[in-house]
Amino acid sequence: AAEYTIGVSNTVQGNGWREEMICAMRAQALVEEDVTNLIVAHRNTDSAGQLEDLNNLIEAGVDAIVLNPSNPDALNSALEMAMAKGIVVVAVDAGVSAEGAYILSNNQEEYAYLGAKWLFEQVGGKGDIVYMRGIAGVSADTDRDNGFKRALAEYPGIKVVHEVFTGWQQDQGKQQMFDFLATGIPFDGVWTSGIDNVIVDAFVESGAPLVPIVGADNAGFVQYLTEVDGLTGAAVTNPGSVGGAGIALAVDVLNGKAPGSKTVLVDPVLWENASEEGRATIMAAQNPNLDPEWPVSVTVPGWTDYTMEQIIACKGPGDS
Amino acid sequence: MSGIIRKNAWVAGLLALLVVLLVATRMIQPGFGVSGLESIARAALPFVFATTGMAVVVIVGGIDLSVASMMAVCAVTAAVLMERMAGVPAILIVLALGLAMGVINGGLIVATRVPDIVVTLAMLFVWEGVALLILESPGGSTADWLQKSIRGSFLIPGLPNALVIATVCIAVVWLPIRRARLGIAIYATGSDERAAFRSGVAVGRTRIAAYGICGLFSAFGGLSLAALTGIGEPVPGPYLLASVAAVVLGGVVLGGGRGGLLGPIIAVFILRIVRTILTLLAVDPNVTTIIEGTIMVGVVMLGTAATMRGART
Amino acid sequence: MSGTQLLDATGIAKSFGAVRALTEASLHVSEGEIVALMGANGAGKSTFVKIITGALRPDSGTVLIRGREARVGSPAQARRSGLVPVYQEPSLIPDLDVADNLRLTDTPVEPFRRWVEELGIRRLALSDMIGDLPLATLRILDLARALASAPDVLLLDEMTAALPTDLVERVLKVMRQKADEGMGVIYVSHRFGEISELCDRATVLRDGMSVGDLKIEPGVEDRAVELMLGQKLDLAARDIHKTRGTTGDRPRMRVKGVAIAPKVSDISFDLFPGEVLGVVALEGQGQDELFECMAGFMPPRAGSIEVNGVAADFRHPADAIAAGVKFVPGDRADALLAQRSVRENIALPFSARIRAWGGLKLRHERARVAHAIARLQIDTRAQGEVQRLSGGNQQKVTIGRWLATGVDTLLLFDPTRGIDVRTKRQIYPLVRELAEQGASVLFYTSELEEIPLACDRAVVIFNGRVVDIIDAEVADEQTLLRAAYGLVAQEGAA
Amino acid sequence: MSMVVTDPPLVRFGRFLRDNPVIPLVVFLFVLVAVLEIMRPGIVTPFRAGRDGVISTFWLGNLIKFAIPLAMLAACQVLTMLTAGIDLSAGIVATVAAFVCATLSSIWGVGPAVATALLAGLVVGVVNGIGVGLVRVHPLIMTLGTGLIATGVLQVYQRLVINAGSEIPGFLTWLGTGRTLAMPNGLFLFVPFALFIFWLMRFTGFGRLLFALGSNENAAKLSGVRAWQVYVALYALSGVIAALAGLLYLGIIRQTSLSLANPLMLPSVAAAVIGGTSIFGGRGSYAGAIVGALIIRVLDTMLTLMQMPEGARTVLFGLIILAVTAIYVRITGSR
Ligand SMILES: Nc1ncnc2c1ncn2[C@@H]1O[C@H](COP(=O)(O)OP(=O)(O)OP(=O)(O)O)[C@@H](O)[C@H]1O
Ligand SMILES: [Mg+2]
Ligand SMILES: [Mg+2]
Repeated sequence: AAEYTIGVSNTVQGNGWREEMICAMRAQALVEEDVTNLIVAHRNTDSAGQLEDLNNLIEAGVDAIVLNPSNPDALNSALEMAMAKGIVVVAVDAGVSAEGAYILSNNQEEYAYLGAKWLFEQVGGKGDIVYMRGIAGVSADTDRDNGFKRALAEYPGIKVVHEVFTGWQQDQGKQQMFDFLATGIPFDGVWTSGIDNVIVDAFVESGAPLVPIVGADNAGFVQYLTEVDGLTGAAVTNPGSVGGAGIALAVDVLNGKAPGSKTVLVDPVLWENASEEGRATIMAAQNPNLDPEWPVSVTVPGWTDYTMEQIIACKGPGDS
Repeated sequence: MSGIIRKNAWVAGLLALLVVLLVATRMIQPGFGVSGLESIARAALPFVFATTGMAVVVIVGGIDLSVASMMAVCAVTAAVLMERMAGVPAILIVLALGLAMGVINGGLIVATRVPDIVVTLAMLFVWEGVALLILESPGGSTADWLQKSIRGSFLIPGLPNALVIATVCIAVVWLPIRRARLGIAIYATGSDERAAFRSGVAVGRTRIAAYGICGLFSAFGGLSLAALTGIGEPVPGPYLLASVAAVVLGGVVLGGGRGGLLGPIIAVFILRIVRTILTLLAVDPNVTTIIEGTIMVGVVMLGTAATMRGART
Repeated sequence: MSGTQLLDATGIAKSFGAVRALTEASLHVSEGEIVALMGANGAGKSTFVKIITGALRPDSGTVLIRGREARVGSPAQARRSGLVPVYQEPSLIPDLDVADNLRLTDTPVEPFRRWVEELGIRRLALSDMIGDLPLATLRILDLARALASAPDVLLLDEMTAALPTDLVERVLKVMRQKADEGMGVIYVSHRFGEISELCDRATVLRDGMSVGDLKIEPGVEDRAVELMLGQKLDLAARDIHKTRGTTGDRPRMRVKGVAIAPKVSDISFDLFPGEVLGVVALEGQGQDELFECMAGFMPPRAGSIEVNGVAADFRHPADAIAAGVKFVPGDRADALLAQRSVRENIALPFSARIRAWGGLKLRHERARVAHAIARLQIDTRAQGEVQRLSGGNQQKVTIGRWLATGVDTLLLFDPTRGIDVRTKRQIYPLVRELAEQGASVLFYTSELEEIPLACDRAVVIFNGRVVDIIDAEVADEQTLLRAAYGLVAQEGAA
Repeated sequence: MSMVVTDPPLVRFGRFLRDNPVIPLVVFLFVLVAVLEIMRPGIVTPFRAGRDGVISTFWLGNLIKFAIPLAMLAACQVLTMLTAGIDLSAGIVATVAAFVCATLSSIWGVGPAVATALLAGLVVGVVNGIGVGLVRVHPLIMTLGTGLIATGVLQVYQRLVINAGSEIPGFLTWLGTGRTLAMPNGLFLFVPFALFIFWLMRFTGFGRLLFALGSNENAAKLSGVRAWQVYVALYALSGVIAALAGLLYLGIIRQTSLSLANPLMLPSVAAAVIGGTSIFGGRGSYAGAIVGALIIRVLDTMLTLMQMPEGARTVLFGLIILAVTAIYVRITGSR
C-alpha cells in the first residue's frame, strides 16, 4: 500500500459539529490503509490564520490537504501553491473557488431552504417567524441566509418578526429566545441555524406554548423531537461526517480514482416529526448516548467506511 | 544604565530563542528553507502590525482592545474600495481611516477621562459593528499587485518581501517619532503622567498621538489581511490577545514607559514559528493549544526569573 | 534690595472638594530676593507653589508676572514665563535617562552639567536611568534642571528635606549666588536654620491664609512660629525629657560586621533597650542599605544581625516584624497606600498575617488608629485618601502605623523629613517616650541638630563603615559633621 | 482646625453621589429599563398575556437569571482587579467546570462530579496564583496562558467522553431554571454569595490586603504582608468562583458545550469596569459590578429586540457602554 500523509485544516474549535468532523476524518484515515499519517491543524482563527496553517501543511510535505474553508475566495494563494506542488486539495463542508480543488460540500443554501420551506408549510404559509442565524459576516451564515431568503420569497404570507445572530452559541440563543418570549409579541415558528434544543428548553421553561421549530440533526435536538410533548419540528441533516468523506475522496484521487466531477454536493435531508414515517426515521437516527452537540448522522453512506465505535474513539493513524 | 542593559538583555534573549527555534525547525524538516521562512513571515505580517500598534499604546500607559476590530474595518474598506478605484489611493484612504479611528479612540479616552481599557473595550464593539456595516459578509477584492507584493522574496534575494515590507512600514512610521520629542513624550507619559505633565508634556495630545499611531499600524495590519486573503472579512481575527501576549513577551511593561518595538516583533515570530514546528511535528491540535499556552507562560516565567525585572514595583 | 517686582500673587483660593487648601494666600518676590514660604504641615504651601507654576488651577486670585497679569495654564507655560519650580515630589521621568528628561523640558545640557557639578554630584552620566538613582540625587537633578533654564523666579518646595547636610550647604550657596545675580527665589522649608541663613523675608501661611510677612533677623523664629501656629511654642530643647533608658547589658539588636553590596563594607554596633541611637551619615554612605537590611528587605552579604541574642535571618520584612523590628522608610511613597484612607494605612499591619485574614476587629482597630492619630496630631481633614494629605501629614501616617501596633525596635529613616516645627517637637518626646517604655530606636536623620535633641548616642557612618560612636551629650553639629566627613577615622588611623 | 465648610445642597448632593457611586449606576439601569418598556410596552410588567391569553414569561426573572452567572464571573474580575490583576481564565474555567460536571455526572454520579468540577477551578486558580505571586508573571499573560492550557485539556478530555452522554444534576437544573415567587432560584446561591463577597471586601483582613496590594505592594510588604500568599489565595478563590458560576450556568442553559461560558468573559470584565472597578488596582465595588452585569443584560435584550442590521446593533452596544462609563466618571469624578 501507498504511504500517504494527509493534512487537515479547520478554523473553528470547540463546537460539536466541527469536533465530529475532525473525528470522522481521523476515523476514516484510520480505516484507509494507504494513509499512514494525519496532520491536523485545528484552532479558532480567521482566513489569514488558515492560510498560515495551509502553508505549514505544505511545508510539512503532505500528499493531500482536506480543509473546511473559512471562506471560498480567501485561501486561493495557498491552495494554488499546494496544487502546483502536486498536493491534492479537497474542500469539505463549503466550497473554494481555487481552480482544480475537489469540493465535497454540504449544500448550505439547500440546508436553509429545505428547513425554511418545511416550516413555512407547517404554519400554513402565513405567519410570523423568528429567524435565528449564526455568526454575522461568516460565509456559511451568508449561504444559509441566501437559502432562507429564497424560501421566504416563495411564501409572501410569511413575515420575519425577529432576526438575530446567536453566534452559534447555546447560551446566546437561549437568552435571546427568552427575550422574544418576554415581549409577548406572538410568533408562529422558529428557524434556527443549529442552536436548537436550547430554544425548545426556553419555551418549556417559560411555560410558553411550543411552536414549530427547525433545527439541525444534532443529537440533543433529534432526541427532543422524539421526547418533548407538543413539539413539532424538523431536523435538517448537515453531517459533520462529511470530513470523513473528504478523506476518502482525497485517497481516491491520490490512488488515481478521481471522480468525474470536481464538485460533489452532499444534499441535506429533512427529518420531521409531524408524520408517522418521519417519526420512524427520527427514531432510527437518534442516539441518546452521543454528545448532544454532535450531529447524529455520523456516517455518509457510500463515502465513509468507519464504524460508530471508531468515530467515537476519534483516533487517527499513529494515535495510540 | 542597568535599565538599558536589562532591556537589551531581554531582546537578546528573545533573539537567541528565535534562532534556536529556527534551527530546530530545520532539524525537524530538513527541507525547511527560504520558502518556509517566507511563509512564516507572511503569516506573521498581520500579527506584527497589530503588535507594534499595541506596543505603542502600552508604552504610553494604555491598552487598545480594539486593534483587531480596527484591522477588520481597514481590511473590508480596502477590499470594497479596491473594487472601485486604483490600489494606491485606496491604500492611502485606508491608512487615513486607521489613523482617524486611532485618534478617535485616544480622543475619547482623553475627553471622557474613562480608563483606556473601558473606552477601547467599547470601541471594540463599535469598530466591529462598523466593519459589518461596511461589508455584511466576506467579499470585495484587493488589487493583484498588492497580493503579489507580500509574496516571494524578489526585492532582496533571500529576504522575504513580507519581512521587508513590515520593516519598512514600521521604520518609516516609528523611527522619526521615536527620535523626535513625541517619542520621548510617549515614554514619559507612560512612565509617570504627573511628572510628564509637570515637565511640560501635553499629556492628552501625546496620548491621542499614540493611539493614532496604533490606528495607523492597525490599518497596515488590515491591509496585510486584505493582501493575504484577497478579500475583506468583517469579522475580527484573533489578533487582540495575540498582540497583548506578544507585547508582554517582548518586554514591554503593561502600565507603560518601558520597552521597545523590537522585542514584541521578535516575540511575534517566536509565536508563529512555534506553531509551524507543532504542525511539522504533527502534534495533536488540542495538545498544540496546551503547548502554546505553556510556552507563553513559560517564556515569561523564565525571563522574569532570569532578569529579575519587576523588582521595582 | 528692592529691584523690580518679579512675581505678585494675591488672593489665591483653592478648594479640593470640602477641603479648602487655600483661602486667601498672597506672596510677592522681587529681583534678587529670597522669600521663605512658611507654614505648618497642610497650611497650603505646596498647593500655592503648584498654582503659581500652573500645575493646579486656582479657584480665584490673580498672578502678576513683572507687573502684568498672567494666566499660567500649565507648568510648560510657567517655564516660558520664567517661573520654574522644583516640586516637593520628584518630577523626573523614572523610565527615561537623564538626557531624555532634559530634552523633554528643552533644557540646555551644558549649563545643566555645570549645575550638577556645582551642586556636588560627581558621578552622573547622561545615560543613567532616573529610576535607578537615589532620591537625593533626583532632588539635585531637579534643581539643576530648573537652574539650567535660567529662571526669573525659582520656586523650591522643600527641596532640601531629603538632602544630607553636605548637599544642603551647596544648595544654599548656589541660591545665594543666583539671588545676587538678580534671580528671585521662593523657598519652602521647615528648617529655620536654612531660612535664617538664606532668606531675606518670610511669608507665613496658616490654614490657607497669608497671616504675615516677616523680615528675617535674629530672633525672628519665635514670631514666625507664633504666626504659623497661631499660638506660642517654646523652641528650646529643655522640655524634652531625657533619661537614659534602663539599658541593661544585653543589646536588643546587635549588628556585627555587616556588609551589604555594593556600599556597606563593615558595620557593627549594638542597639540597647530603652535607647535612641542616632545614625549620622552624608548622602550615600550606605545608611539606606543598612536600614533595609535590618528591616528584612535584603540579606547581608557578610556579618550577622542578632535580635535579643538570637541570630536573625530575615528573608522578608514580615520576619523582622515578627521579631519586633519595625521600619519607617525614608521615601513615604514607598510606605503609603496612596488611594486608601488614613485608617487603612495605619491598620495595615494588623491584617498582614494569614491568621488575621478573617473578619476585622473594627472596634479594636478604630481605637488603636484614633490613638495613633491623636498622638501624632495628624490633620485628617482629607483622610479619605492619604494622597490628599499634605506631605508632612503623610509622613506622620507612616510613623503612626507602628505606634498603633506597638514597637520593640523601631528603625526610623529620616522621620522628620518635611515635618513642621511643632510636630517635630512632638516627635522627639514621642521617641523618647517609646525608649522610656523599653523600646529601642534607631534614628537616622539628615538634620544634625536633631541628634542631641532626641538621641542618646550616635553612630557615624562613612564610606560603608562605622567611623565613630559619639555620646549625644557632646554631639554638637561641628563634631558630627567632622565625623561624617570621615575626618575622625583618618585621624584615628594616623 | 475645622476647615470643612458646609456647602450648598447641590454640591452636597454631588458629593453624596460621589461617595455612593452605585446610585447613579442604578439610576442608569432604571433609565434603560424604562427605555425598554417604551420600546416594547409591557415587557417589564411581570405577568403578561401572549396571543392566546396565556402568561408567557417573566422578563425580570429572566434578566436576573442570566445576570447572576455574569455577576459571579465579574466577582473574579473585581477581586483580581483590586490587586491590579485580571482573571482572563475565568470564562474558560466556568466552561470546563460545566463540561466536566455534566459528563462525569453520568459516570461517577453527581457528588464526585461537582467536586471534580470545583477542584478543576481550584487547580487553575492555584496555578495562576503561583505564577502571579511567586514567579511574578503579569496576571494578564498568566491567566491568558492557563486559559489556553485549560482549553486544550478540555478538548483532549472531551474526546474521552464523547459517548458517555451527559447529565445535568437535578439540583443545578432547579437552581438554573426553577422559580420561587417569580424569582429565579439562582438567587438562593447568589444572594449568600454576594453577601460573602461584600463581607470579604469590606470587613476582612484579606479584603484589606487586596486593596493594599493594588495600591502599593511595597507598602504592604513593608507592613509584613507576604504578597504571594495573598495572590495564591486570591486566584484560587477566583478559580473556585468561576467554577461555581460555570455549574450554575450549566443549570441555566442545560446543555454542555466546549465553549459554553466563554462568551461571558469580555462582558464580565465590562461589568466590573462599568461598576467602577479600576484595572489599576486599589479601587472597586462589587455592588457596582452587579449593577454593571444587569445593565449589560438589559442592553443585550434591547438590542436583541431592535430590528436593525447586526453591525448597527454592535455599534450601539459599544456606544452605550462608553456613554454609561463616561457619565459615571463625570458624576463620581473618579477614573
Ligand atoms: N488633591 C487634593 N485633594 C484633597 N485635598 C488636598 C489635595 N491636595 C492638597 N490637599 C489638602 O490641602 C491642604 C494643603 O496641602 P499642601 O500640600 O499645600 O500643604 P503644605 O503646606 O505643602 O504641607 P506640607 O508642609 O506638609 O507639605 C492639606 O489639607 C491637604 O490635605
Ligand atoms: Mg508641601
Ligand atoms: Mg503636598
